[in-house]
Amino acid sequence: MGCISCAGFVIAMSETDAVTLRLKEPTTIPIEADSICPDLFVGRSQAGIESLPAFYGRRKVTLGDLFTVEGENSDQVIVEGALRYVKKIGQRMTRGRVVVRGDVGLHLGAYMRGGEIVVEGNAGDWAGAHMQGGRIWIRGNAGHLLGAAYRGEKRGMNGGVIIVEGNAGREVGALMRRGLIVVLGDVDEFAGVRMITGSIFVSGRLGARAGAGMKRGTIVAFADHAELLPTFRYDCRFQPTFLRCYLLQLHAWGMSIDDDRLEGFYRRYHGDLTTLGKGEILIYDQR
Amino acid sequence: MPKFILITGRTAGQGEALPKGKESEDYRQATECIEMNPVDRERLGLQAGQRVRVRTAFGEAVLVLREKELPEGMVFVPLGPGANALIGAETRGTGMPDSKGLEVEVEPLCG
Amino acid sequence: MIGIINGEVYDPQNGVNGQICEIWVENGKIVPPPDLEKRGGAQIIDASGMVVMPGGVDIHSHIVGAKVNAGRKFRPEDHRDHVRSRTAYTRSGSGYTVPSTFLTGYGYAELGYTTVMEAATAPLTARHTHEELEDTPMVDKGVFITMGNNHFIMNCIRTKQLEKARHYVAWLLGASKGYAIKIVNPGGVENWKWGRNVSTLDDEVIGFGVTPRQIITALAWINDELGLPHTPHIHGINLGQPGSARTTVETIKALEGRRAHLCHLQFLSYGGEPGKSLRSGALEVARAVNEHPNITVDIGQVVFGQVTTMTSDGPLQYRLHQLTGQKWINDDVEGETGGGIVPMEYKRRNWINAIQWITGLELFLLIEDPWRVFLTTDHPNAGPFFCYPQVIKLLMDRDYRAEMLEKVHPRARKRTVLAELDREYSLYEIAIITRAGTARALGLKNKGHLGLGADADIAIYRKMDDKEAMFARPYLVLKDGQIVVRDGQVLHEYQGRTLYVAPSYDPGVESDLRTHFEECYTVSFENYPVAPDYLPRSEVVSCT
Amino acid sequence: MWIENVVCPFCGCLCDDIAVEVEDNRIKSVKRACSNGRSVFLHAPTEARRPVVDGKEVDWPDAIDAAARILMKSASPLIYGLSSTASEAQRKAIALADLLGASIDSTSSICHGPTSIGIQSQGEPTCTLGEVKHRSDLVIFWGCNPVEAHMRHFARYSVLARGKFTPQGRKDRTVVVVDVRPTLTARNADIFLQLRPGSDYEVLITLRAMLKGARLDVAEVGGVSVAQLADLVERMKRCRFGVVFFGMGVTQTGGKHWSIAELVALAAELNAHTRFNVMPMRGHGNVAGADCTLTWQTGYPFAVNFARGYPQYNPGEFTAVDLLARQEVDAALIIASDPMAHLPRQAAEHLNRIPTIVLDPEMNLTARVARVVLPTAIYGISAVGTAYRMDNIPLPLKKVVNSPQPTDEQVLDWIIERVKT
Repeated sequence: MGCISCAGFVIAMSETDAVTLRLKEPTTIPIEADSICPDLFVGRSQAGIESLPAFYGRRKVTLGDLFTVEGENSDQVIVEGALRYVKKIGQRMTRGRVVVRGDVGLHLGAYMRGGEIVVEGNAGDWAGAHMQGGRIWIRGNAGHLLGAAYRGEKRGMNGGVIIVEGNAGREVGALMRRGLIVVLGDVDEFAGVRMITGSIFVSGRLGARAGAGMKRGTIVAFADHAELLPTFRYDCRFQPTFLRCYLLQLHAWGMSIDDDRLEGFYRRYHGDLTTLGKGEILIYDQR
Repeated sequence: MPKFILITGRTAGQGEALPKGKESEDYRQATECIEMNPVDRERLGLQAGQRVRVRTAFGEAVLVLREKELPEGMVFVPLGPGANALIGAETRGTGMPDSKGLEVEVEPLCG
Repeated sequence: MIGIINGEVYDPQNGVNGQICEIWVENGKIVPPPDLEKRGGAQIIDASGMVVMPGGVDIHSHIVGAKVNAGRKFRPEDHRDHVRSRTAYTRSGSGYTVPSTFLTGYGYAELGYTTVMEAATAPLTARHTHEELEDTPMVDKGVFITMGNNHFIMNCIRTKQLEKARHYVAWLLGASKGYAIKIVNPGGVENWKWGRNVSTLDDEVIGFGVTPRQIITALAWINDELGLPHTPHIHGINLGQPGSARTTVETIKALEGRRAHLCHLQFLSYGGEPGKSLRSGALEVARAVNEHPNITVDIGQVVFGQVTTMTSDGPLQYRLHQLTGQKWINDDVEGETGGGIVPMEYKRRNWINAIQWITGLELFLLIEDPWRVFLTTDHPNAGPFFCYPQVIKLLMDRDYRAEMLEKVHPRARKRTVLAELDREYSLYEIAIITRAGTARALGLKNKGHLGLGADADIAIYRKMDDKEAMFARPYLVLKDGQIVVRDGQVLHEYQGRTLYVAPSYDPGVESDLRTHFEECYTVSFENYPVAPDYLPRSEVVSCT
Repeated sequence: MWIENVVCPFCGCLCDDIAVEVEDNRIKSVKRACSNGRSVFLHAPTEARRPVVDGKEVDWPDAIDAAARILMKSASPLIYGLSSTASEAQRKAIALADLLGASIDSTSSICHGPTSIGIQSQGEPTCTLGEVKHRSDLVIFWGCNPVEAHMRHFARYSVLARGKFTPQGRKDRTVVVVDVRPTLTARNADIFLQLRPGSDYEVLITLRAMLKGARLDVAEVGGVSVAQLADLVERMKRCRFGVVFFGMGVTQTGGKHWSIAELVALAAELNAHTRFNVMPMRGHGNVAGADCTLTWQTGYPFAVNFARGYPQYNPGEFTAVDLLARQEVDAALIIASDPMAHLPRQAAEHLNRIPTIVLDPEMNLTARVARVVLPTAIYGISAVGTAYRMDNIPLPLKKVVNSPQPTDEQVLDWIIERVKT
């Protein structure tokens, strides 16, 4: 199981201290803005932040070219505007907090090691890819490959917590090594594919092929039905005590998890039998 | 409205017509068609050679119905503009759209 | 005209050992010092405090072709964090152990290397190799052609038609625009196509009734008969197995005095018993090499870190896949050869990896004649080529070596003589094992030296105590007399030549070949040879 | 005049035994080619065509100038296609993408892109087609239909081919077809497993679990009984040399690259029992070459972006369908492909909104909407070049007739020169 106690502690953000970036012009040209990272904003003046590099399509520009910047020298960051085509916000961040007001583009918080990202809208694909620590909280929907590994890599997310209040796409937590992903809505197919260890909780519909090729780790479906691969076998029906700890923590973070789920019974399946078979899928059992 | 599973793919006719040009009559004939098994066809009251409207969540196309040995509940459309009107552009992080296995509706073309 | 003055020159081929002398260059060649009048117009490079050597010549590296490219394709994780941006003069690219072609060319030049030999290409895919070589700038290059599991050759050996095999080999080298005969696990790769291997020189190749010994001796004979500039380039049997040292010594004996080059010898110099504990067999192998002046070797020194193992030795790669659980590519090539690729990491604290590291260094230090032992990492099998400076430091600096030995797994240190080997390579010897010796072994008369008429491929290094730093960043590199690298950075792209051989053969063999192609191949005889237009710049190296 | 040993550039089989009869610079007849190949040779356009800019015929320098201007003005250009051109031109296209900082993708992304992703996670035990011809006694076609798409595959390489260790051809082999419908290929099978659409992944992972001896709780998977699957596993283990050819039936349905990874894992694990290989059935004549050239120049087989000055790779991000459907590109250069005919309409429509340049021998649907049309010669018919067969064997494409058109390689060179100045 992943450790959640160290993962997220919400620090109320004082907005007066924060650096606020507002995208000047909506665009569908992809913007790579990995320089929107709290680590880089600390110790920088407003002009210093404005001169950080970014890419507008193939053109090398500065953050100041694309965003109006207010504030300086802070690891508290607010990003506003039509950000669906802005990629890599918070990539490799280790500290501070990024609040995205609206939808955001691909690779949000990839390789992140600490701090927190809150997205008030939807996030694009690959959010939290190869994440190692910290917390990503997405109020809307997440895209595909949430907390996943990039193509060809042996392991993906290696720590931290991702919470999605809406739905998430395909291959959530692919090749996950450690950490926790909670999706309150539905997830598409291949959640936890080839996961090594770690935990994925899904409140809505758990898509097909969950846990395909998983070695160890835990996938929990709070809905009382899930379609499993033939390479998982039924073990027992039980009340997992560890789950209580997790759910209480989620409660503490302000998430509403039904009490039935806290106290209830789960059917346990183990797999994937093509590999170690030490992974488990728990499906809430209403009976 | 009964739903079918749509499979798209290459056919010999489509391959042979390709070099004749996308605007050739051969290419149009080879690609703007939909194959269905006789049981389904009769159930829908359709005739081979008839034009039908085919609809998915992503788009629709008007195609000529042909009879073919296929599992019940499955229709086949050769690769081409017709098939492309029916499949979506979402690739779910793979680059590859779901070109096979979509749900489709087939109805006779009125008028 | 360029004059390099005041430099400390190491030109072992011409016996120059650190003397301060002038090197003059014109029209891509080394020329005599000009008269005073002409000197005035020349560009003078003041190499005071610097070491001047011929450009490096790598005798064994996997840089291009189907296998290398498959390795690139299936390892995006190798490339993601290892990128090079385009400049106004150079191309971009990516890759660490399996870099893209442009990066490979730049990377070699930036170490002072000006000639590189691609160590294994199946003739059926030679066209691909040459396409990649065209996109591999900066260096001169050549290709070794795998023949140790070739159906036509094995059939000739069984039916005792060695003359026919000789004509075929000559035709094949010309058709594939190859430079040398490569033998990889003779017979073993063919047997792998039935899921088997060979483990002794006298095992039978299934379906062909020949043995590894016959294949090696026949090709060594053919090599001599054709007077090829290089020797047969042999990757023996039992590579990577405990006990391979014994097979290697047997292979040396089986050659009966014929010239041969044994490549990445480290992988073939393990003691112990098959299936049991591994230990270094360097003493035994080095002794045999020392006693056989007909043999040259390169080491394939292990460098700790990430690698991509890739060889034509299909069964070996399958075994590595099973041992490591890593992803695996296999690629069997009809009628000719096979191959496999497995990513790996050599770790200091892994005792087997540590023994491999020790074995290589022991061979370097125990083989006495530097003209017969060469520096390679069998790139990218034992380490990436850009780690050569690190290996040079290990050879030149015994304190550093001792320090590194302390860091490896203690179990590996137990049964090794490495700690007792005090030998330190001199700059003169380094010049031999990285350029003069390799050029001589390859039969490249215009390379590896700075005598009159040699190709003006020159590397100038700032003399430093830290030999790794010194060799990692040359002050200047000249290719064909043009300055192409300054301070370890490529200045502009330069297209080197492809070196190949075109030995004569009896055209009568072609009628047999037509039949052979109809029976054996899925491509026609006419579409098999690589036309000269695939080589934008080339040089035919003559046979003796 | 008959020209022998011509390589047919149509599909990934690259049959190199074609004979073409040429008279007065026209192809009169074709021998040994399949109906697709014959059609390619007989319908090759030979008439001279001028470039078109904004609907008007112009001279080449003006057309190159127009193309270069579009690309230089663009903030986010896409270069796409590449599968029906020679590797020489592919290399130039990549050089141009590098120079511009463009995205570059080939039609691989909508055929065997998932195969590349699967290989990147699992590897690929494979071989050349001659190995199949000489050794295979178990040939499995999974989600592919060579009888219609690779018509001479059976005869030259797989089912019927007689080889050194398979002297009786068809009699020496067991042929299995796995598909969702009874294709013409399935009619030639000894065993046909008809799957429920979209269940390839389940069937593959079940086969692998059974190979491992795992006990399963199910009686059927994907519409196939466990007994049938057990029989297939036994045949796979017992054969002497097995091969799975797979096609878009696997790459385009649910599991996509994970299905490929499962297939590869299955084949790899079978090597503990016998020899087993897999091979993707590549469609277009040189689509395999597009993977090869992109890989050696950039490190990645498709879906490459140079915006930051170095190659980045990510299918789903830099693949043509995604870039177009999300409207992330503002200019496109299409080389030897017809995305208006072959991409989902929602993606292709974007080509209508942005300035598009087409390099193609044919007047295709994309050329109809293009701002600049650059008509080129056809590799393998009116231009020499190199193409890679589905097993990555490189073959020389011949020029059998003369064409007044320049080659893709030449045109790309002109554009590069113009962009540089």
